[in-house]
Amino acid sequence: MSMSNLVRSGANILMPFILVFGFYIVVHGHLSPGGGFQGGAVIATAIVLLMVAYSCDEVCTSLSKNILKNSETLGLLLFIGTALFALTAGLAFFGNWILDTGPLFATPVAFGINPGNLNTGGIVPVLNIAVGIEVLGAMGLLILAMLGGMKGDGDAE
Amino acid sequence: MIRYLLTFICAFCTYLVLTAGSGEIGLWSAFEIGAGVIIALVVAAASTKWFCPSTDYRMANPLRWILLGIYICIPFFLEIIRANIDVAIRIITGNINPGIVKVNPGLKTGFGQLIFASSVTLTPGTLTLEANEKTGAFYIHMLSVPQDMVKKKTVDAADIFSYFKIHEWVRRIAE
Amino acid sequence: MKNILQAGILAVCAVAFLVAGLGLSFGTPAYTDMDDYMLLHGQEETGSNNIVSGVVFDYRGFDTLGEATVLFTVVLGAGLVFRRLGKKEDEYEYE
Amino acid sequence: MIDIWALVLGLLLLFVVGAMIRLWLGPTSADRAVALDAVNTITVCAIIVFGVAFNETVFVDVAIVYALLSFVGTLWLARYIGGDL
Amino acid sequence: MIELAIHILLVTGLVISACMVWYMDDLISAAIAFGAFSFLLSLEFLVLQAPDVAIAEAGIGAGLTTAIFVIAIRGTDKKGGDASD
Amino acid sequence: MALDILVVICIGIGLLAIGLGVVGILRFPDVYTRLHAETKMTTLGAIFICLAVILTEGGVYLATKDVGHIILMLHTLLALAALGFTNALSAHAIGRAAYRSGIRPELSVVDRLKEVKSDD
Repeated sequence: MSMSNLVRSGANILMPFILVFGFYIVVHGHLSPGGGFQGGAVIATAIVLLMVAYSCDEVCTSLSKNILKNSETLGLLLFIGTALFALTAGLAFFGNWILDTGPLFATPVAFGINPGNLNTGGIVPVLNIAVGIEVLGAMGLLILAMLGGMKGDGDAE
Repeated sequence: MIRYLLTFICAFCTYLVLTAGSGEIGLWSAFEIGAGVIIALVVAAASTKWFCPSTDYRMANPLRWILLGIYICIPFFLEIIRANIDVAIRIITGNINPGIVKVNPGLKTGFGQLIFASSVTLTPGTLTLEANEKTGAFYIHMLSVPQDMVKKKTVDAADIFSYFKIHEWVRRIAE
Repeated sequence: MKNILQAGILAVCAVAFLVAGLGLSFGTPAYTDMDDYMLLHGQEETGSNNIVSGVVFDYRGFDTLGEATVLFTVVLGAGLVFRRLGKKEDEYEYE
Repeated sequence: MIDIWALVLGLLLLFVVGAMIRLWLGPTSADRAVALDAVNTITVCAIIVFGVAFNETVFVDVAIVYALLSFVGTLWLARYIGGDL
Repeated sequence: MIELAIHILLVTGLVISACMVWYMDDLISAAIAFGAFSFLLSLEFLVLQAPDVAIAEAGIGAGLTTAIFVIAIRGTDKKGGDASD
Repeated sequence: MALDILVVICIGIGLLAIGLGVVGILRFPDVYTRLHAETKMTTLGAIFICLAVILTEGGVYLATKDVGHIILMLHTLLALAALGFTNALSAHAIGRAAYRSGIRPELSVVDRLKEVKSDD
């Protein structure tokens, strides 16, 4: 037993927009307020929206738990890997090794108050994306684990 | 395949609206467009199963979206204003006569039922309480039930709106 | 009677808090050397327009690494706690 | 112009405090959920007004986040109140 | 003057909702009051010119915290609660 | 000048609607009637306040030709669309949940939903 079909249709329509908005916050983390943690939480809320509109089993059949687990692991690995790679460039741990060097995320930043260019920032956007992926997996798994545990507990219904 | 393409287009347009005014290509810079394409691909891969659950491409027709815009701007907005004046008078005077009635507008698709329920909730003194998916019947809580509606088993959908035939508009948009 | 007493204590606390809060001036920290440095040089050194993001991910990268590890540990712990309730005994989710 | 928006913001916050009375009084949980819904709609309005008063697009982004995400919280509450969680 | 009034109203709402979280006997009502607290806290962060923290509070407080609280309340209430009968 | 008057009128209507909504949720007797007041009145108030914001930003854009104001307008429109869409659905969800939890509309003159439930 779950929500009515109107709520289901609404959740279906709303879900990609919440996802796009979360990715927008993550990718623009170095230009506008927001960042990895906030955007990841917004994306995780899209998954939580599916869990409230459908039952837990319906979500689990189509959205595998392995995807969330792998995304969490991948985010943390990307985070540490980016930080460690600075050592090979002769910088300190967490040194900004992409700044002003390559084609991606490496345009010199314009000083002063300006709306900004997406292609700046060095490792800051990369770390943003890594943290975003990690938080998305972590929050989704947390609520999925709590829902699953509660469902097994209440066998009486 | 077409389902993924539709979700991709919706996500990409939303991203473009969010990042307007960032560069020279139209209003966008090249990197914004590239990031938008990647993000829209990810979103399409993740949410096509819910955004386009069936192979029913009725809503992909842009004419229906233009009709939806016209519907929101003219009949829906006027009904909202009239309903709010009505509810405001009832708040001030406290003269209410509530009840739950049954309406069957005969809408079959989920999107049509969604638009009709939202319209009913936001317009004239009514609130959708329950919807039956198979028969398309709505159970509506009315702030003030007229005398002739108390007797009828199923109320005609044209009676609960005042100026426009909302269910006809919704049928034209969604079915 | 007890409820009225509780509500009275609440009201007194709220009034006291408000009266104390009226004297404060928000947004003027006492020592500003560190944030002056970050506001002046942060955009140049980290390359990000959002200074908060630059501080969190560049100046204070270690802190963020710790936060990410804490979140990972939290999910690990929650999974371990709730695993036995919902799943069969032979099915291990988090290892 | 900023004075007008500040006045509007003050009135909206007054309404929030008014809706909070129902949050305190409400006899059932459903009444409190209704009051919470009113509070979040008024808060979204206040954030938009605040963004216009300081001419910051970013504040309006916070309003979009709220408008989209408070729906999820309300749905959880409704699912608990309806007793089918 | 009007900014002072805004601050006072916001802090009043925060204090009222925080007291409500402590005061309510019903757990779901306390969760609802915490939702209102979260909304007002985000608005307070915006007034203090910290949109980063405001977005974080919005993203966490609007959807996820309510979900976790509701699931926890429902999960610890083994008898089914008074809401389902 | 005419634009300023229009903006003030829109703000006035919006504030009046939201204030009446708050009075309504304080004054009406049960959950369903309170839902009526809350949903309709606050949504109309939000619509008119957003309209005032859009008119203001449009006027500033025509005066200064700065694209940032157009962006603020677009974001306000998105927020308004999200608000209207989610308000109607959450009102429906709360009402349905309240009916299922056993709160009956006491004052009602007719209740077709109860007849359906008794048939099942």
